[in-house]
Amino acid sequence: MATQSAKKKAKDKYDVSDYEKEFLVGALEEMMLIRRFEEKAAQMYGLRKIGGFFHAYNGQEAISSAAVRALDMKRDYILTAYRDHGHAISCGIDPKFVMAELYGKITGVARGKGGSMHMFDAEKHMLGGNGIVGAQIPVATGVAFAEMYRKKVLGEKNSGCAFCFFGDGAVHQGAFHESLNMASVWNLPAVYVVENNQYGMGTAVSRVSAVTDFDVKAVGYAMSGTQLNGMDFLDVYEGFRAAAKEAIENERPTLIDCKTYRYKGHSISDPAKYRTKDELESFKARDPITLLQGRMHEAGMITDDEYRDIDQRVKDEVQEAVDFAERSDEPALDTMYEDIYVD
Amino acid sequence: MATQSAKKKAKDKYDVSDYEKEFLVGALEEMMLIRRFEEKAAQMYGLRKIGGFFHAYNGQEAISSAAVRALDMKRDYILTAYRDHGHAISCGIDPKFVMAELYGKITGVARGKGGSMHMFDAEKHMLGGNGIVGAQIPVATGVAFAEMYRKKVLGEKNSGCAFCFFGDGAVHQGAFHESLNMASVWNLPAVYVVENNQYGMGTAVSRVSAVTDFDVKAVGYAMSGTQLNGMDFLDVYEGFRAAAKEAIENERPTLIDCKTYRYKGHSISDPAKYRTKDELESFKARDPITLLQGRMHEAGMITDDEYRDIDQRVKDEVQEAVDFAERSDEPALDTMYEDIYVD
Amino acid sequence: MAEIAVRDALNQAIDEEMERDETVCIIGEEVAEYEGAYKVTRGLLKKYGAPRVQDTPITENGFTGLGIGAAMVGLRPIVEWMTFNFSIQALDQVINNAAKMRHMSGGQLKVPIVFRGPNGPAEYLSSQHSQALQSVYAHIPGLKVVSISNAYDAKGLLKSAIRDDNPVVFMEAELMYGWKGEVPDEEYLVPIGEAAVQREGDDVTLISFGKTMRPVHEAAEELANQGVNAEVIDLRTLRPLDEETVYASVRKTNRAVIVDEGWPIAGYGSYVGWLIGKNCFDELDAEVELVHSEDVPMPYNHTLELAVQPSTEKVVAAAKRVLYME
Amino acid sequence: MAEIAVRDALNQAIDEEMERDETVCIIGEEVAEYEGAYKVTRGLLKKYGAPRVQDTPITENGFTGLGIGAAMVGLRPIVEWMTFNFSIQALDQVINNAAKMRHMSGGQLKVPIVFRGPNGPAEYLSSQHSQALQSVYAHIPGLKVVSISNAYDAKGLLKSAIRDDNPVVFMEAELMYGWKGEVPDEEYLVPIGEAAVQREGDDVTLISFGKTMRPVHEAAEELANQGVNAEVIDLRTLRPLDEETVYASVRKTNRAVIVDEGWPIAGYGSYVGWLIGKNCFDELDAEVELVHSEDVPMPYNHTLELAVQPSTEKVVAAAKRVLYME
Ligand SMILES: Cc1ncc(C[n+]2csc(CCOP(=O)(O)OP(=O)(O)O)c2C)c(N)n1
Ligand SMILES: Cc1ncc(C[n+]2csc(CCOP(=O)(O)OP(=O)(O)O)c2C)c(N)n1
Ligand SMILES: [Mg+2]
Ligand SMILES: [Mg+2]
Repeated sequence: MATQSAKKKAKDKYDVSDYEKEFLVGALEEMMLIRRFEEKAAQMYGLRKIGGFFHAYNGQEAISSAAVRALDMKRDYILTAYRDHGHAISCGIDPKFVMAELYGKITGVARGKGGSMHMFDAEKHMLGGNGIVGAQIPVATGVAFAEMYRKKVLGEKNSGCAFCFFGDGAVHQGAFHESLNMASVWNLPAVYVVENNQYGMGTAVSRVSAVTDFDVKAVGYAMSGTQLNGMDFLDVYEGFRAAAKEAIENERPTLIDCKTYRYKGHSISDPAKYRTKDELESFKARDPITLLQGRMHEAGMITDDEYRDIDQRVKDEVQEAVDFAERSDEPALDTMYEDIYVD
Repeated sequence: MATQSAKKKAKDKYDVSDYEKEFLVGALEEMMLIRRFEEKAAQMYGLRKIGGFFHAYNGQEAISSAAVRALDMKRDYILTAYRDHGHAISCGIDPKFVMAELYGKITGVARGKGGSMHMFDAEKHMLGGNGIVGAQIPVATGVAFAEMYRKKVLGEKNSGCAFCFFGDGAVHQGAFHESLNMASVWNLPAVYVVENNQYGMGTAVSRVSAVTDFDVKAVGYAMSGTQLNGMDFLDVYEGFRAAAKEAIENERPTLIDCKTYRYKGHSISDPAKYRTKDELESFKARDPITLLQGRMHEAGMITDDEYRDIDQRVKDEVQEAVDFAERSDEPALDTMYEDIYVD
Repeated sequence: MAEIAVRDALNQAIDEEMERDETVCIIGEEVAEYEGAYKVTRGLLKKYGAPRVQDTPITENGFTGLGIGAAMVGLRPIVEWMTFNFSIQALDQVINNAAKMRHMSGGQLKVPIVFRGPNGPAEYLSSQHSQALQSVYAHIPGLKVVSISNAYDAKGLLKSAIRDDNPVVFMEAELMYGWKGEVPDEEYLVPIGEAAVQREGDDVTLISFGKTMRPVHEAAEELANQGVNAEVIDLRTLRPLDEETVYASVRKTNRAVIVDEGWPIAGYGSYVGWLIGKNCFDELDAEVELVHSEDVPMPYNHTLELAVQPSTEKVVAAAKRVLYME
Repeated sequence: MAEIAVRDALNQAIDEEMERDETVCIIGEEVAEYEGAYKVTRGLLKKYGAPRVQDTPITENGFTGLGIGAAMVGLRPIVEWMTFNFSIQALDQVINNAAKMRHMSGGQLKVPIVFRGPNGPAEYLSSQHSQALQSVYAHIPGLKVVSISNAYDAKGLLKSAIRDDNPVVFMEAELMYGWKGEVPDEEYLVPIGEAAVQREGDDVTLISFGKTMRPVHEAAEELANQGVNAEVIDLRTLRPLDEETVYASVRKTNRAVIVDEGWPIAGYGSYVGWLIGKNCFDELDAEVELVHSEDVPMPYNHTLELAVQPSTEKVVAAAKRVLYME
């Protein structure tokens, strides 16, 4: 069974009315955009427009949407695993380019080289998109090292931090252990976020992990560890803000166990028979989009009409993305020799 | 600076007079044998009879000597790193065969194939002797897995445990993290012993580790962690006994931070300029051999004559080992193709 | 004889050996409850339970090393790597422990273990997930390396690998799991270390192993249509290589084309090419051709992805080059 | 021109590049306070301080990946592997991240990083510590791979590697650090990708790289004594290989011997052997010989250890074989 440690309901922690409407609407729209994007892309996959692995972000949208708002993406960086469409869109990559990448078109973010698992935008500080479980953790630690270096050696005033996302399955990888120790010893501005969606493929956390709350692992690295409710945008947002501050101002890394859930199977071909319908429904009942919208509604910050408008807008945007991808060209054959070496 | 957490003096914890004389004399003699062996072998190295890396065990003798006494070596296993002469001798390998291996002779434990870093005796359950930092940790975990399997699947009554030794530098390796998690999830009879001699080559623990007491890392794997005074034979012995019991009877792994010190440089070619003479002397003042002998003396369990006799005996044994190694043959050239595959 | 898929042939091999020998077990990610990412272990958990069929955390280095340790003290573990791409994380354990343990211990220990899973590209998976790593493993003394191309060999070679007292790296392919072939009803073994001449001919020798045996056989058909009799050799075992079968054929045909879906530089295919050049120097009527994957990380786009790999057309063209037919 | 040791040539290269460019840094085990296990980084901590010269925990995978991340956002790290044997633990980061990052990002990112340290056997170190891993690295597209054999190239090539915008695997050798050679006082670079003809001759081409250039030159001397003029080529860069220099020589001598201290199967040497066979087919008067290390894990015993490796005698014998002098 999925674990969810008893925790004061986040609802009581943060009050939507303390935030600006525009800010919340922006977040809500982004989460809806990601949700619609994943739904549409899955459809296109069904039509064989897209192939290979496809790991949907449905259910986890609050996390990437909160991250980019807690960070200054001109300065800070995001790195994640193969479940990366949400992070790409949150980082501000036009869904057109993400969809075109899924189509393997030359207009895709990675020119059709990367596909679903490898969304990158160097300028927007979205550094992938890594298909090897846990392999982005040392890399993100290196980005944090460079930010520390920029500050200490190059004397730059506006150095940032690196947010590294990975799954509950990745925590056990040696790369995690090696990285967190270095980050702690060297006081790197790194934030390690477990998107603890309760499963690594078909395996429930408790079947492969000695602990189910990962923040306890922080003790072994003498860093602070926290737990966040990944279904609650505001809880995640405030938690990430605090961690970013800790990283940049106090020069200390943090480990965050962000409890969430993935609605779809591990990848598009997984029927997810290893979990009960009840379990799925219990999480859907706490859906991050419904939750935020509901609270905003309660607080009189959004009307039903406004919500419908947003939904229409994101649907249109996603349809445009599909049209763009459809219209785009395949890469020419000789592009296979490109993008390998810098001359 | 080397750290040594404040701890109730082990002296007060266990009283030599609670143990049989024979038992203590055996342990003392073994530690003295290891010490004399290392001294002699280092001499022979100086005469270029031995080459390559040579990692001496001086100062850490209490650990391997306590281990084999806390364990039932017919049933249990020991695996360690390249600093393995002590473990080999404690496991009961005749020093002749250890010395001959250092000489690269065909009579060596590994027929001259392994050298200093690779002492093995399959029958005596000494499984190496691994030169890659941390690489024996998953292997030892596999030995523990097999013992669990013997009990659970094969229904064997007398299954044992695996004691895995490694240095403070190895703790940070991913292999450590991956192994401890598996051992905990699967309730493996494994005991992980950090021979925390305060340095990994020229690097003091605190320069590369976020924590200096490694038992705290046990929390992240939901296993118990303890700290032992590696200079005190009885503290180590009782601690290892408890851990072996926990492994075999309670089917739970343990992580042990065993504080010790190496008197020599990392390897024979290391002048060890990175530490102070004072530091070295402060540890020598707590020398495990002197400590045990002193307490036995105080308790009237050993006379000066007896001690001198033992010393003479181990000196003779070590000299015999040298003579044996000198007398032994080099391996024939075509043995290079042997010991690779089982036909 | 039943027609079964490679997946089921592998499953039968594991099942029969687990039945036969209680020390045989299988560990890996998703091998138990999920019955394997590619369903090779279907039904085994139900039949044998844990820990004989053991799901692991996603820690390739850790559970590979664990398998090695277990093998050193009497078990015969099969370690499933979900794909060989992830086995790179476990290479230290394979190269430094599995392959050297017997040597370092002066012949005292043995490590009877099988490392198996799909190797090589599948479809639409981009560069981290599409690597054919046979050359890396074949390079290492102390290992045996097997690569299957059909259901019959899948079963017979896997059974031999499980019974072998040495570490065996056993390479399958995702796209091959559904391939059907005849498999005898009675028990049989295919010995490690023997290549198979799968088609006889005397104009040119086509040599390959693993998944690319398909385009090789198609090329042989196509060449036959053009009046060329190709001999087709499936190496089946890369280490130890059955050199004599290769040389005997080349001495007959005087021409050789090797097909290796890996990269060319320091690749297994180029090694075989050099061997033939050295050992059949006087008998060769043309240079030895090698059809390999392009020397690039695999692109996601499917058209590029296919163009990167060996194909029937490329094999035919290479054969015609060594026959001076162009 | 000063005569300096390879160790000092490398040290100068790092020092000069760190001086020239503040984004150049060096990380690895014992590189700072201990000044390098083999003293290549002597004096650098004192001059540049941490984190420009940064000691790391013993976590090859972690700090190699860290270097890659730092390179992706603007630093130019040099990662020192204490020896290449330990780099096997870091292979996942090198193969799956360093070599593919540019590709996976569709050309957006670059990874200007150097991975360097001693490769190949030293003395009395047994099998885990005596591996020559050039073939594994040379196999991987996305990397550049350099192997030095003298002080001049050590300095000139390392400076080029540090300035290169691609990941460069840079191979030295423990036994080579004390070798002395002339190095210009003024600044110079040796370009990556160019082989060097170090001795001219027209009877046979001897091709090698790295530490085995020594026995190769000794063999050329010995052959000269026997009336044979050997041409000697140091490949210097294994990826990309300077094929033309090799072919031009073989087309002149019609005979080739390759010397590679790695294992033979799927080795770099056999690749060069196949390439020559293919591209100089009509010009070859004999098979291409390869002198390699025996296909065994390295034994500790020194006599065996030497017998396993290429030697002057083995090179001479191979040259005489292709010259039909025996
Ligand atoms: C090293 C490695 N091993 C195995 C895989 C195959 N694999 C891909 S995703 C996955 C599960 C990861 O689970 P988790 O970390 O919880 O992330 P989630 O998919 O839930 O987001 C596995 C086993 C891989 N990509 N890399
Ligand atoms: C993976 C790996 N990296 C580096 C080395 C080189 N090396 C050998 S011993 C050692 C220090 C290990 O220190 P520690 O674990 O504390 O053990 P100790 O030597 O103190 O017993 C290093 C860095 C190695 N053998 N393996
Ligand atoms: Mg998960
Ligand atoms: Mg130590």
